[in-house]
Amino acid sequence: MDKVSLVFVSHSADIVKGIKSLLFEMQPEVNIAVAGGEDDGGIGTNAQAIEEAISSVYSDKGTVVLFDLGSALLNTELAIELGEEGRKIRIADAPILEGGYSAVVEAGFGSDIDKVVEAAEKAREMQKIPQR
Amino acid sequence: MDKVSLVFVSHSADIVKGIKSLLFEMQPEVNIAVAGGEDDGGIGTNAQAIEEAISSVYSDKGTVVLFDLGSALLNTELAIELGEEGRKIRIADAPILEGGYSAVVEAGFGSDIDKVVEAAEKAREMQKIPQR
Amino acid sequence: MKITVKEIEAWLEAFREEITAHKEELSDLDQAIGDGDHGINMARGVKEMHNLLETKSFQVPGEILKAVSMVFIGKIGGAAGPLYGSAFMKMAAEAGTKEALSAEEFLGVLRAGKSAIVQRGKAETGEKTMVDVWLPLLKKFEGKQEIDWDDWENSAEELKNNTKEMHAKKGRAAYLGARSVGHIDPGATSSYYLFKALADTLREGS
Amino acid sequence: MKITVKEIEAWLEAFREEITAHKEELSDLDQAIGDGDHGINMARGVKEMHNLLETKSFQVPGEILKAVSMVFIGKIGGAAGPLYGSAFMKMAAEAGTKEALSAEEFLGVLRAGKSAIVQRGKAETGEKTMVDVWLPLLKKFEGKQEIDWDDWENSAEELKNNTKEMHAKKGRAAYLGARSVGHIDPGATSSYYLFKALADTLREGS
Ligand SMILES: Nc1ncnc2c1ncn2[C@@H]1O[C@H](COP(=O)(O)OP(=O)(O)O)[C@@H](O)[C@H]1O
Ligand SMILES: Nc1ncnc2c1ncn2[C@@H]1O[C@H](COP(=O)(O)OP(=O)(O)O)[C@@H](O)[C@H]1O
Ligand SMILES: [Mg+2]
Ligand SMILES: [Mg+2]
Ligand SMILES: [Mg+2]
Ligand SMILES: [Mg+2]
Repeated sequence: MDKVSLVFVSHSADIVKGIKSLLFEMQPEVNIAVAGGEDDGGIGTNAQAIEEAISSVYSDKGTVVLFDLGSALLNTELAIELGEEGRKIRIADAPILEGGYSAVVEAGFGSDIDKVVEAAEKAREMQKIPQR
Repeated sequence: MDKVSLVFVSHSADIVKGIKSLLFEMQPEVNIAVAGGEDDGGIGTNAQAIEEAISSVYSDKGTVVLFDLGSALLNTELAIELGEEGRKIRIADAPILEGGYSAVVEAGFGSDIDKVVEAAEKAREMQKIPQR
Repeated sequence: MKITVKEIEAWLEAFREEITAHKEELSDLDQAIGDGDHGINMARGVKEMHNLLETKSFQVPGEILKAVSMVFIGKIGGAAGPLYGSAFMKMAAEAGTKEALSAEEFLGVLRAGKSAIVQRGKAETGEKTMVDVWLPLLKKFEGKQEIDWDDWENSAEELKNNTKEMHAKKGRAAYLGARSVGHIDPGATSSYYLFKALADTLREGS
Repeated sequence: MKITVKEIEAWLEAFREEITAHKEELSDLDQAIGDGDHGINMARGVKEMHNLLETKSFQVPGEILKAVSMVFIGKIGGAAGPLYGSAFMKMAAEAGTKEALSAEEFLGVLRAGKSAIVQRGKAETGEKTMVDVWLPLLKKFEGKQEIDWDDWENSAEELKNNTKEMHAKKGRAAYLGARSVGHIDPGATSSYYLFKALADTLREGS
């Protein structure tokens, strides 16, 4: 794999399923895995599911994780600790959908992991409504 | 209705379905409607569906719309023009999920539409990963 | 030259043929700098428009333009749907209930469409969108009583080709930043086919 | 006082009883400043823990703590899952393979749990979370060879009650800003039950 991969972690399985199809249309060449909802399908996140998602798309070029809310972050950090040590995994401090969109475009260029994280985090500042 | 209502517009039906369940858990007293995907279920948005979503939850206190990407904005603006004139509808320049989360909390307090839009737009600046 | 329901129908039918013939080209252009669906989107819209034109009959140009705008809004999807939809809606309003439009009046109708696109999408020229065809083309022919349709078509083609060197600032392609340079804009291309179809229709008809 | 597998099992079983008895209280507290699931989350976790304790037998405290950490990580959910899960994981590491722990050693184990919660959640005291029980409670009893379990329980209770006047800065309640004031934190409350269960277990056993 010559591209940074992406993992989306949300409290809802539907949200990450939708994000994945949205981004696939934009850039099918970036590997994307998702973890959403608790293991009974309820609203929440699950560290083991996140770890599996990361491992399923991890490549030497690295993996960037985007998450929705605070407790998804706690479980993502825990998932990273539960998994193999020394992997290149970064969590982006970015809006999950907007950041994910910018990240998939940047990853599609073959950019390195720092650039992909930067693209995701810059999405914060992007004006969504143009002023005229 | 004594609370501002919210409408979520996304290119994906799954995304807005998930956002709605996430927010319902947090604040069941705010009316939320969604419009996601094209009318054949594909990735995209549809102005008529957006208009219907807005009308289904519109109240005199006003409705705030959150959207995912540019073309959802175009269709939302068109939807507002297609609908009844003179309604209090505002589009928030905010990340759809994070902004929506802040907006539902603010709307839950019974705040006015300006406050709800402001809460949504402030979500941009919120640090999602606390620095220690 | 008088433009009535007949000319509008012929124009829109020619537009459908152009889109259908160039569906893949449009999607390929969109693949390079967007999500690859512009051909599919436009083809879906013009197919539904064709069904409409086959099944309904219209009295005045404004009536067709209005009905087509609703089809485009409902069926094209993507960014192009609300943009073409809004354009045709404003064109219908500008055409009003007139039965026949002079060339000058018709140019006014098209300019109303252009204004709707600009108002809807907030794009300026040079931002690599369909605006880069609509705006300068209609500016060039503004006030003309007679239109040289070869000039019109060539101008439209040149304008859409000019988008190749532009750095996208609006729409999905804007996410590519500088990497959008080197690709012709798909929406500018579908708009070129709209204007080419018009030239072909009115050139023959003249 | 020596803490072995027997005491740990009794403590965790007492914790389960507290959570089960106060499931609604915990969810109601969470309803006021969160999403209303803390009681459900905790009850799910301790139920699964109970199944584990029933079906498996353990040699040393560290072994139970480790197994329970995996249950909490997998089953509690929400923010509390990774927090309690991380706490028990670090407690297991600190307990190591020792068969029996002195009171002082056991306080060290609990402090390892506290550090894990702080490291995981990045909360400081005063931010209206479970940290407001763990951190000051363990600080107060640090270095003690003998523990007055009534004092321990009362301190824990007071600490969780103190969260009422705090303005939440972490977790879902932070979204409420100043409106979070006036409600006791649910996670601080479940942690209070954890420490109350410990007092009840070791007070009786002493
Ligand atoms: N804000 C805008 N203003 C004008 N034209 C735009 C704007 N955004 C996008 N476009 C046009 O729409 C075209 C893309 O249409 P399409 O592929 O159907 O939509 P989407 O990008 O949503 O998939 C672009 O090539 C561009 O010409
Ligand atoms: N960053 C954090 N640090 C410490 N404790 C936290 C943090 N975030 C949340 N908590 C605790 O977790 C509790 C909520 O747990 P729970 O309701 O199970 O999770 P959720 O909020 O995800 O639904 C809060 O009352 C608080 O004590
Ligand atoms: Mg497209
Ligand atoms: Mg599209
Ligand atoms: Mg909760
Ligand atoms: Mg929860």
